[in-house]
Amino acid sequence: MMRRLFPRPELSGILWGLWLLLVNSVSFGQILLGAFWAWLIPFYTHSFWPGVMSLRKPWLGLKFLGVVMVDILIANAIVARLVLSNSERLQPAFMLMPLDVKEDFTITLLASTISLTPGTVSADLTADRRHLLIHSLHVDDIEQTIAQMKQRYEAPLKEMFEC
Amino acid sequence: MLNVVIPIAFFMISAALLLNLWRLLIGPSLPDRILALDTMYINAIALLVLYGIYQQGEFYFEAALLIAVMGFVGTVVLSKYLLRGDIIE
Amino acid sequence: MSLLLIVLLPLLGAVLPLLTERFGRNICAAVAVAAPLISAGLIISQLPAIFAGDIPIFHVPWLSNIGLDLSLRLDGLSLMFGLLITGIGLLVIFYALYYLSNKDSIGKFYAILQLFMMAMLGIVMADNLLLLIVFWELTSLSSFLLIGYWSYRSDARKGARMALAITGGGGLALLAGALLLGHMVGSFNLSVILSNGELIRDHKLYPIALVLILLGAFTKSAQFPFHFWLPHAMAAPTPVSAYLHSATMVKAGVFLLARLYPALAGSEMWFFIVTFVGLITLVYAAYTAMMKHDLKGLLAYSTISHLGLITMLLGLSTKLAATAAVFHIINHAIFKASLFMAAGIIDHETGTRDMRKINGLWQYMPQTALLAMVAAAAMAGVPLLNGFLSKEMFFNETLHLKSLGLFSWTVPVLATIAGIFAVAYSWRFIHDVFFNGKPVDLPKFPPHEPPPFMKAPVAILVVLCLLVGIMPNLTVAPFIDAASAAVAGAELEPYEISLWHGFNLPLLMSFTALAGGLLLYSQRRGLFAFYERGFHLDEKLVFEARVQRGVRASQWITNTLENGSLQRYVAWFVGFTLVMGVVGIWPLANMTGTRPLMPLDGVSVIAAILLIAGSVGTVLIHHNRLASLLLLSVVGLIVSLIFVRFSAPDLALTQISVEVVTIVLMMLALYFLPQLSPRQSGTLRIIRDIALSGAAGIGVTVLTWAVLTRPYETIAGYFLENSVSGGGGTNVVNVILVDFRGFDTLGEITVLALAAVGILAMLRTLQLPNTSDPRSWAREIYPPILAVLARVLLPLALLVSAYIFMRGHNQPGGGFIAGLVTSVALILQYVSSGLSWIQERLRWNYRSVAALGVLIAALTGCGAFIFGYPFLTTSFTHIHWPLVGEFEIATAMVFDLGVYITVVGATLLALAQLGMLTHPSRIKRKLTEEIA
Amino acid sequence: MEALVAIAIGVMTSCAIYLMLRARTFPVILGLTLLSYAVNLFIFVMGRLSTGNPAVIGSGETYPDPVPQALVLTAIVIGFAMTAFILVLALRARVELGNDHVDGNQEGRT
Amino acid sequence: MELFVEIVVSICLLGGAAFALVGSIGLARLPDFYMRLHGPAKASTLGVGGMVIGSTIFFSTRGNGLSLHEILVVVFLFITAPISAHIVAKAALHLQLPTVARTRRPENKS
Amino acid sequence: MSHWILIPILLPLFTGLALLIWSDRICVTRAISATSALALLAVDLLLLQRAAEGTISLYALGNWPPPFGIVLVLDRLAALMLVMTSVLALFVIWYAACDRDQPGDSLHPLIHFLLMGLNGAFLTGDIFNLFVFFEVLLLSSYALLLHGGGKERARAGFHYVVLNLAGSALFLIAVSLLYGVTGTLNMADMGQRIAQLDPADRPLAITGGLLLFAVFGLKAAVAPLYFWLPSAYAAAAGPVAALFAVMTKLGIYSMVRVYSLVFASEPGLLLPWLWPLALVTLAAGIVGVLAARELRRQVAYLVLVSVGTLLLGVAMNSQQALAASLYYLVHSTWICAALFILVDLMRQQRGLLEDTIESGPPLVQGTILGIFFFVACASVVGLPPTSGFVGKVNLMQAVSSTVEAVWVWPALLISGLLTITALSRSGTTIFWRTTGDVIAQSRAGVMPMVAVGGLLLISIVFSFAGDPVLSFMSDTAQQLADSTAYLEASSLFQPVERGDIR
Ligand code: NA
Ligand code: NA
Repeated sequence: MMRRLFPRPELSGILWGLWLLLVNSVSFGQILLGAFWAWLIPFYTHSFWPGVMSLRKPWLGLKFLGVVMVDILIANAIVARLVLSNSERLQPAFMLMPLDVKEDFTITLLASTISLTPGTVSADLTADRRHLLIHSLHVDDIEQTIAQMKQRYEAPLKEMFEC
Repeated sequence: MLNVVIPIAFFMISAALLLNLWRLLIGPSLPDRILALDTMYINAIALLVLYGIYQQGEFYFEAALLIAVMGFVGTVVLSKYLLRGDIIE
Repeated sequence: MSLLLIVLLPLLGAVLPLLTERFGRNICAAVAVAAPLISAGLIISQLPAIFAGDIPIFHVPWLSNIGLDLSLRLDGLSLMFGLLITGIGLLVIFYALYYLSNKDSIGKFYAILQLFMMAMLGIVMADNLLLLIVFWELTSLSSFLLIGYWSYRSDARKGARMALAITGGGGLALLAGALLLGHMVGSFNLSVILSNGELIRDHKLYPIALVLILLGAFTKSAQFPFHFWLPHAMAAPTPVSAYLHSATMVKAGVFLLARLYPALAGSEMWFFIVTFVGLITLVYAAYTAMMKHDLKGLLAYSTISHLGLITMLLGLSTKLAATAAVFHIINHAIFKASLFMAAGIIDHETGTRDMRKINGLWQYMPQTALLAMVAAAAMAGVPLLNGFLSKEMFFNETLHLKSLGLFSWTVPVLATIAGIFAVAYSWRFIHDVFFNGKPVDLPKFPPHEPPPFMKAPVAILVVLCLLVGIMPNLTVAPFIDAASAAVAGAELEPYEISLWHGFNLPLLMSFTALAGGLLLYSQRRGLFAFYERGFHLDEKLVFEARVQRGVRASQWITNTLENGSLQRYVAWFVGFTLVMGVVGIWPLANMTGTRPLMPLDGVSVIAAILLIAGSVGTVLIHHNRLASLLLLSVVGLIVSLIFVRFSAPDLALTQISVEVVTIVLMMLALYFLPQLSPRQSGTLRIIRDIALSGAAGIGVTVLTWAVLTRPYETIAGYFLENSVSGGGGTNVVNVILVDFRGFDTLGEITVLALAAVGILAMLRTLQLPNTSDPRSWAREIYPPILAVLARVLLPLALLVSAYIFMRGHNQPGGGFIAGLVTSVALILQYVSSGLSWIQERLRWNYRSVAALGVLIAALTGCGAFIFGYPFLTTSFTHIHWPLVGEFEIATAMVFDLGVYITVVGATLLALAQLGMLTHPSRIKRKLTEEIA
Repeated sequence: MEALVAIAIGVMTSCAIYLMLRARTFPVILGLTLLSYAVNLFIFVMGRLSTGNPAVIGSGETYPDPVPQALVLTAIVIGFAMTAFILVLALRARVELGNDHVDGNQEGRT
Repeated sequence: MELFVEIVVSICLLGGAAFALVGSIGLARLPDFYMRLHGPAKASTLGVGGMVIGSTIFFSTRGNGLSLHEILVVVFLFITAPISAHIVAKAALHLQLPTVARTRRPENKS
Repeated sequence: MSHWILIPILLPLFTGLALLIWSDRICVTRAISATSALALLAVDLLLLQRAAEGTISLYALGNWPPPFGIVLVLDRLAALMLVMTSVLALFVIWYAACDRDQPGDSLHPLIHFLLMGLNGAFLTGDIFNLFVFFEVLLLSSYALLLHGGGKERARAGFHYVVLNLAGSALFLIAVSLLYGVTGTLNMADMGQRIAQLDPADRPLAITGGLLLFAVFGLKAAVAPLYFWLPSAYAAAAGPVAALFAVMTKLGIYSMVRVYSLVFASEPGLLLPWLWPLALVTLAAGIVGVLAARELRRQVAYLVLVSVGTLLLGVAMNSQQALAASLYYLVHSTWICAALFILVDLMRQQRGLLEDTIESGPPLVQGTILGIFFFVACASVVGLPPTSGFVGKVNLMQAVSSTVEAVWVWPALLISGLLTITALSRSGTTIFWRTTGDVIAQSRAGVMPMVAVGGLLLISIVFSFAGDPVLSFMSDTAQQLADSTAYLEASSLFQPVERGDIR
């Protein structure tokens, strides 16, 4: 019964929070209204969410988020330097990263993280979903970069969602 | 202080927009142009936020939010067109 | 009332034959006879009154606003014509029964004939000039049908068309003339018009009116140079010729001259035009009649000639001439009808009308021959026959002509020459047909006498010829008196119709004509040879050729103007608009108004640069369609930024959302269109286009500047004041949309739903051609990373949508934008996960959804009815709930919900329907992949 | 500022009309879309230019004229409907006629 | 407004604007498509992020209470920007856009 | 306040929506559609009766008083146009229901939406609302034009749509320009404000008026803006073409309405233009009638001829001429519609030849169709006893006392003569110059015949019982010439008292 009324409790929670954020208010009325939407929208759209996974380890998630945010700042500083420097000296490369994560949702998170962080953009996913093609603006050692990304991003993601 | 900073920021964003336009006009490839347009959308958001501070009004949030949504959808659809031609199939 | 019956009975008679045709020809004819018989009886019943000088009048107001009343009169002239029309009509009905073959529909024939009869009676009895014209045109129309009765014959069709064009055209001229007359005297009532002759003749418009009316009369009566349609009308069945082209329709022209005689005659202009047109027609047609080998052709030209004679008499403008004209109208009708009927018998029995083949019929059909010979003698003007009497009156009148001074002698001479030819062609009709050796190659041989009933009408008419010719005073004199009184006034000059006036000049002319005619006929071979050497037009061919040339010229013009090029049409539109704009703005003295200007800032300049670059760039790279689409998006983006810049966040939100949906639509369509537009325009074309578009741009710039620099007073203050108190919302733009001008919005969402319906209708039946798609496409249909994100975004977007919807009344937002956001979120699902994926989850009939949205909005509007308020009157209330606080419930929100639903339904309908289109090669590949 | 706005609208109109005078359906539709942008701006500025606060009661002392804004919204929606319709029509015409000419060039070319 | 807040806001704005500009410079001057992709994907997004944080601070300290909803724009951008980059890159790969010669490639992928 | 005025807009709207939502069975669709059309006619007649008394009724939507809210205004002209349209619609729907509404299920709803747009345009007293209703009816007309699909419809449809979109853009420019100058949208109010405008600024308002002329001229198919018409009408399906007979008249209506109300203070605004344009339009129409190779195209050009004729009347700028024009407007609408339906019927009986003006097989029902064709042609040419004659005579009389008669009369008469020539050619070719055997299975039933016959009968009744009609037209023209009554009705209008619900 609860499951049918609230097919996606975590989604409902997020939506509730987002509503309050949107309306910039925590008045009782808005809390009530937010709750209404948080119930209504998942109720009608949960069938659109087949592949979305649940977060198993929230604390790990928070830690991961922190890491990524710091990395983003660093990434941008690096990119800024690279962009403004003499582009002749850049050493771009396509790298093929083998994937341990299996689910589309996790792969998506991984690909997004990689794109947001230092000098790399995930450009393609092979049809068998076993490799991610990554373009790097400037890289010296491809193998080492891949290994670093797997350890820094893929491992926690796998742990959070797929274990 | 802000009345110095804001014009400078305006100037920088404007310059960014002009650079986007430049890329959009010269291409050379369609993905380049799509990318330029996408960037233009993002810079437009920056411009709006800046304008909001400048005008001290909060009416620009929704526009910024929608530009973000629409810019994304536009980029996706354009890229899908290049990939598959038929964007809805 | 009986006057109305006289006219309308034949109309009834037009219907009955059609209904009774199935019961056999005889019954049909019997029924057909009834109406004219009663009409004739009714006319005769009025005889005593009319001979006593009364004029029965029937008057019912009809279209008084245009001066057209149902007024009928039965004066002497009407009486005479009425009897001719009904009497000869009866004989023709009788005759046609035996003339028309079983293959011809006799019911149809009688129907049209009686329709015509009604029209003819209407003409002669109308007491209102416009009513006369109504009937006049009806004769043109019904005669068109009669001439074209044998519609399978080319000459019948062409003859009918020509007759209609000439007489119909003349009718239009007559209409103009009649309107002028009415304008002069202030009434279309004939009694008024006829009694205002002097006023009319002195009016400055008289010459124009006269010419126009004469055009009508001359075309109808086949006067030179409009005579040529009549011989070609002989393609009609002979009963039609006998009726229309001798006794009635062609007489309508001279009737009109006689009818309007009191109003129009008496001027020099009348005299010269009418007399000379009549004279020329008389002589020319008599000469031509002689040369025709076709029996009916001879009779046709003879008819033209006699009409010329009557016309000329009316032109002479003396009272005696008018009397002679009236008399000759009767005589000609009688002998010519009988001659046509005789000719019809001959044609019927021999299968040809060519007098070179028809010879010596005396031996085969002596009774017919006798009848025809008497009638022909009457036509020639042989004494003791009716034609002689009126012709002699005519000769007499020509001698009294003094207006031409020294040249007055030419008229009687020409009249005599015409008389000679008349005798010659009459004699030819007798000699060439009934004697002159043996028949040559007759299609039907041997000919024999027709059934007695077919001869009877001829016989009756011939007897009339004799009766009138021998004892005119006992037969026609009262009718002539009455008729000429109606034409030329009651107090007639004393005259006497008698066989013998003693030896005088007219008698000499008559005998000169008789002797000369016989002499001329004896020299016919030389004459025919002379005629053949001359130049002859087949007027029918000339007419058709002219029409053809006109048609071809028209086709050339049309094809040149309307070359199917949208570019040209748009250019015309732009050009026209430019002219209008320039004409309007030119007198503006000060381009710049008094309003203080807003200072310029750097960001705005940059935005303008982007905007202009985007626009110009779209044009410059429009050959690369996708790229130009991208530049167009820049324009859209900047426009929405401009809206923000100048305090219109609602517009910005709408613009940016619409923009993306439009781009999606464009790409959906672009996939099936060529990707490139080849460069095709020539330099000149480009220069023209730049000039046009540049001018338009300058125009818009000037207008914008002129308005922006001027102050104005606006109704906006009312909206700002009443938005909160009356509309219940602080976002005035939204309150205008859903309340102050909610009706606009209702229309607008109707348009949106309609567009979707139209798109659905267009796409549902679209069959894509089965061609291969040469482009190479990625194999992966739904990139998984995109699909995941799109699914994650859906509830978020819906939340944003709800947010925008809820706040619309008080803050920027509203149902329309919310609907677009929802749509965009769903479009993203379509793009990333595919149609079938959505269809499994959303089983909506989008068309019904769109319609439902409009329905909700409209029903919300109707809700106000319950409380006695007009449509779309909104209501709102503030509710206090403990803890929750105060919140507002407004009907406008329900209206806005309708908008939202419409937008979602319509947008998704368009997109899903377009998306469903798939290149045929794709379906094939998909199938093979699934199998593999 | 007024001059800048006027010129920008003028240029947009020019470009739009130039595109509408092209020989193929797609550029014509681009032109129509561009024209509707220009027209929307034109309607909008007929309420004169104003900076600062939108026409939301309570957001400031003076407000811009909200009427043209409402008109523009209606015009945008109608323009959107029309664009969608004509796009599909262009598609339909292309399939039915085998080409996308609008210059009266009948058959033969694609 | 306190000077401290003003300084923080100024830094955010200038930093954000700088990043946005850098992203666009990258887009304009880097030699091949894949390299140009990096600017917008990261720098511009972060640029907007910086400015939005500045804006949030600015509006939250003006006495009308906390105003956090601008953050949503940033969140949204950060979610979508990598995907945009990804899908455009896919398109570029499909079209086989050229790279600068020195770009290294994995052996089994063209 | 009575809600009746609203019915001509709401009834078609609800009918259309209902047909869209519940569109399962075609016979139900037809029944609903026809019933609604009949009801609409009844309501319109009621409104006509009310308007004929001379009162001008206002209806304030949303209970907002003019000039702020949108008002519907029912005067004689509006009522006349409503009745004319609903009579036409009834016959068209009747004819469409004779299985001419296939394929698809959208013809009937679209017709009703078109009616909604037309009626809205006739009733509204607000110039922007006029634009909105124009769009409603235009979009319906686009979809209707394309009904049935095919090459010609696609080609003509695209041209029609693009030109009308350009027209709509111009409409917006003109309306917003007028707003920018006067600050109002209510037509009566706008007229008053223009009259009080500083003379220095007046050219701006006049420019708006002249730009509107281009818009209305495009809809009315005035030369040189008529190029869309022949192909569009010739390509449209039979019922659609018949319905479209009213479309050009809408342009004329709009001119009459806007220039008599909004630009009442500038009476000579259009005169220098109407004259020559009317003559050129007439000439273009005649040339087209002569040139046409298909009947439908010929009838389409006849529509153009009627536009030219009407404009001549409007250009005369006199009450009498306007009254005459109004009569002619109604007559020509109905008769052109009858011709389109008739030609559609004839086309079905001629096999592959369709409506080309060439010798072909005899028509199965040649006699009855021939009679109809004959009567219709007589009416369209202006021969008695049809309404065409009354219309033409009336028009000619209206100018008889002016100098312009020198132009108008010959134009009318020569156009009549040339039309006779052309139509007699096509009629004799199709009905008389026949070869081969009839196509027996193409026989039409009684119902479609009734549709044509009914319209023709109305044309004849319209002429025989024309006197009250002519008087009504005269009153209408008088009401239009003097806009004070309209303005008074507008200024004295009071919204419904607000009770406790607000
Ligand atoms: Na002979
Ligand atoms: Na598709």
